[in-house]
Amino acid sequence: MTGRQESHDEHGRHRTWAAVALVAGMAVLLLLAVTDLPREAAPLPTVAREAMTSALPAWGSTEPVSVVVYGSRGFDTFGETFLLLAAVASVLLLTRRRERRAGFQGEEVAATRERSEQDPHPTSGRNEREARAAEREEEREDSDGPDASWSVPPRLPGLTVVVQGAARVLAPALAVAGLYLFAFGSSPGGGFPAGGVALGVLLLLYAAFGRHLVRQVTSAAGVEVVELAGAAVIVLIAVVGLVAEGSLTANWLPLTRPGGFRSGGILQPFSGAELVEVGTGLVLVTFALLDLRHDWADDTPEGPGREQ
Amino acid sequence: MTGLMGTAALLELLVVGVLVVRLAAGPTVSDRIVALNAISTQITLSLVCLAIWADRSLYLDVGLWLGSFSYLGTLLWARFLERGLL
Amino acid sequence: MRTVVAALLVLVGLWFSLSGAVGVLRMPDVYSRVQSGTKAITMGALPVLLASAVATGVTSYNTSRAVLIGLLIAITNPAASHALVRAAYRAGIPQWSGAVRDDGHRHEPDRSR
Amino acid sequence: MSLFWLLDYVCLALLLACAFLVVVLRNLSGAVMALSATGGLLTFVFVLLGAPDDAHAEAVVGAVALPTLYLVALGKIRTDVEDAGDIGEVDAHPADPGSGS
Amino acid sequence: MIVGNYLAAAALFLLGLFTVLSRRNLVKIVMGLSLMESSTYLLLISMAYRSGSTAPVLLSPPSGSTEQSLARGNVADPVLQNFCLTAIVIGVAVTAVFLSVVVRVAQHQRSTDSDQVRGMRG
Repeated sequence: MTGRQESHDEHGRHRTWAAVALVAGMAVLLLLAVTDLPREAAPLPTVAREAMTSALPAWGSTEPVSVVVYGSRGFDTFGETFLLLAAVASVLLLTRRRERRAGFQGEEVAATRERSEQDPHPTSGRNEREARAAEREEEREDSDGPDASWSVPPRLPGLTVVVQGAARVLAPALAVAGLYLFAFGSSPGGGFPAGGVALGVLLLLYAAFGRHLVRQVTSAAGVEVVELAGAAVIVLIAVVGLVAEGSLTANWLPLTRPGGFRSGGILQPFSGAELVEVGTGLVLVTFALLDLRHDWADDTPEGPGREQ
Repeated sequence: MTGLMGTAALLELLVVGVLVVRLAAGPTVSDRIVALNAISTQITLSLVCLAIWADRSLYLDVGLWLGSFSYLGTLLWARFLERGLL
Repeated sequence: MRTVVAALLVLVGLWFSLSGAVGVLRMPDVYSRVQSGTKAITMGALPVLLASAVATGVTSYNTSRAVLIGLLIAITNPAASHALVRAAYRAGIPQWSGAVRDDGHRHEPDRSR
Repeated sequence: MSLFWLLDYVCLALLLACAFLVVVLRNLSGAVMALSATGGLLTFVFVLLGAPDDAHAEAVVGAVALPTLYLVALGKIRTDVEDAGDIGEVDAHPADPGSGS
Repeated sequence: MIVGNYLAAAALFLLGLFTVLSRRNLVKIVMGLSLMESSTYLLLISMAYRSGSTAPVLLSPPSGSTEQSLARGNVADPVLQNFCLTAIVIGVAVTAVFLSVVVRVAQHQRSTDSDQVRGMRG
């Protein structure tokens, strides 16, 4: 054991030296590149100047960053949203549970068809159906129940009453403040941080009260539908802009007095869709990782992490 | 007045320097969590002072978020510490 | 006048913050470090927030935010420290060798809650 | 040097110190905490340089999202890796004799 | 003076690169990637700064200026800040993908040591 450790250390030292050499080379490159960047005395680029001066008259919003994110560079944000969607899809794919492939796929359907061909008028259907329902229920509880894994300390539903009290005060306040962050796009904020706040509220409830409280809200099947609905709203906004104004992410909503909820035209609905997208994406990713189980049982036939 | 608040922001940041030593040295995870929580509080305070120094009340909102999220972070850490997984 | 009051409040807050940080650095074990990490740091926060309210006038936008931040810190810091100490005790982190009492075991039946 | 740059450089120094901790701490939980502290200090730099939007996003990410993801991953890994010397609650090389568990 | 920020961003990037290259623990490698992401954010925001500028938000302007004067005045670059916002969100998503890969690798190989994982290849 120690010999192996030493050889590893030897190897590690080589690796460190190689890393130092590479990092030193990179440092020289970066030093040359970084000292050549524009400094703080340079004038603002034309694009930035244009974004600053057109935010108030053309978009009716007092927040140029939101104008750039959802307005002038809306198409980029659109693409970035779908990058997020792709990341969420890959995490869900990586963390999915093993499908039950014990039998032949579609066995049940075929059996039912065959049975109905042989016996078109089943009489003992009721009992059998109840039994099957009970079995399914049991199966579901089995797979969804508390983690009966080894080496895991006993799971309590939540933390203590003090923490729960503080969470009761804080969770609604955080939720309202998150909505404010999205709704008043005239102040810094918008869909991205508000989506993060949505994750924060759910995590606060999860940490203080336990999984059962948020199980309904964070089930992948439901949240995915909401996420795709958010993506659909973004596409809809863009397509309506294309049809009505002739370009994607053109403003087709009436402008109102800046500073209010409806100021900024399409910025607000776009921001709301981003909120849904980012919030559900982060929630899906986090809770998918949280629900991830062991399911490659093949390489440890009698290992304790084996499922079923 | 404004110089006062800027100096206060700087001094609060210097307090963070003391806490980073505990973050580096803390023999157990709990020590580090204590240091991390205190660091978040100090940065929040520093942001409050900075907002007044820079004369933008918008910056106060960031301090508000940082303060509330530091609680959430500590809670998650405590949960992790208590049961070995989140 | 206002500047002097704000300066004094900031000084008080900084003193408490610094002593809290030094306490976190120098105390012998986790449980005592939490003491200074909660009480002194919270006490260091409140005067500075008060100073920020005083500096810009009590009716300004800053005051409402400062009050909000103060309330938040006053509620959450103790709760967080409570959760932390409980978790540390359960995780079996030992007390300082000079500690004279350990009342925690009396509450151990709570574990089955 | 004006107060602004003093604030900036002090914060950057702390940021680099925390980033260095991320690299050198053997205890993975400690490294995650240093990463979280890096996020907080980065939030301060963002506000200082006049980017409150990014500061909002970074505050959420640095204080909640990243630690959560890392903690979940550490919790999952801990039950699987046998030589998990540096995932545990105490440093692999106990420096303080009063802290071994 | 802002060049100090650029140098700090470069140093942060190099620290992340060093972690990725020299550490064997896969979780540490992901942390190095997070540090490199952070350095990108820092560089973008530093490049957005102009001397004496304030935030490019027209709400509640500093005393002595109006919304219009602020729009033409000395502000930080909003376009680069927007890039940074995008980068932050993508960074979290990418970190989540990396971490789920690492957890799967750890479950499969019973190790997070990159040497051992590579040794068991094929």
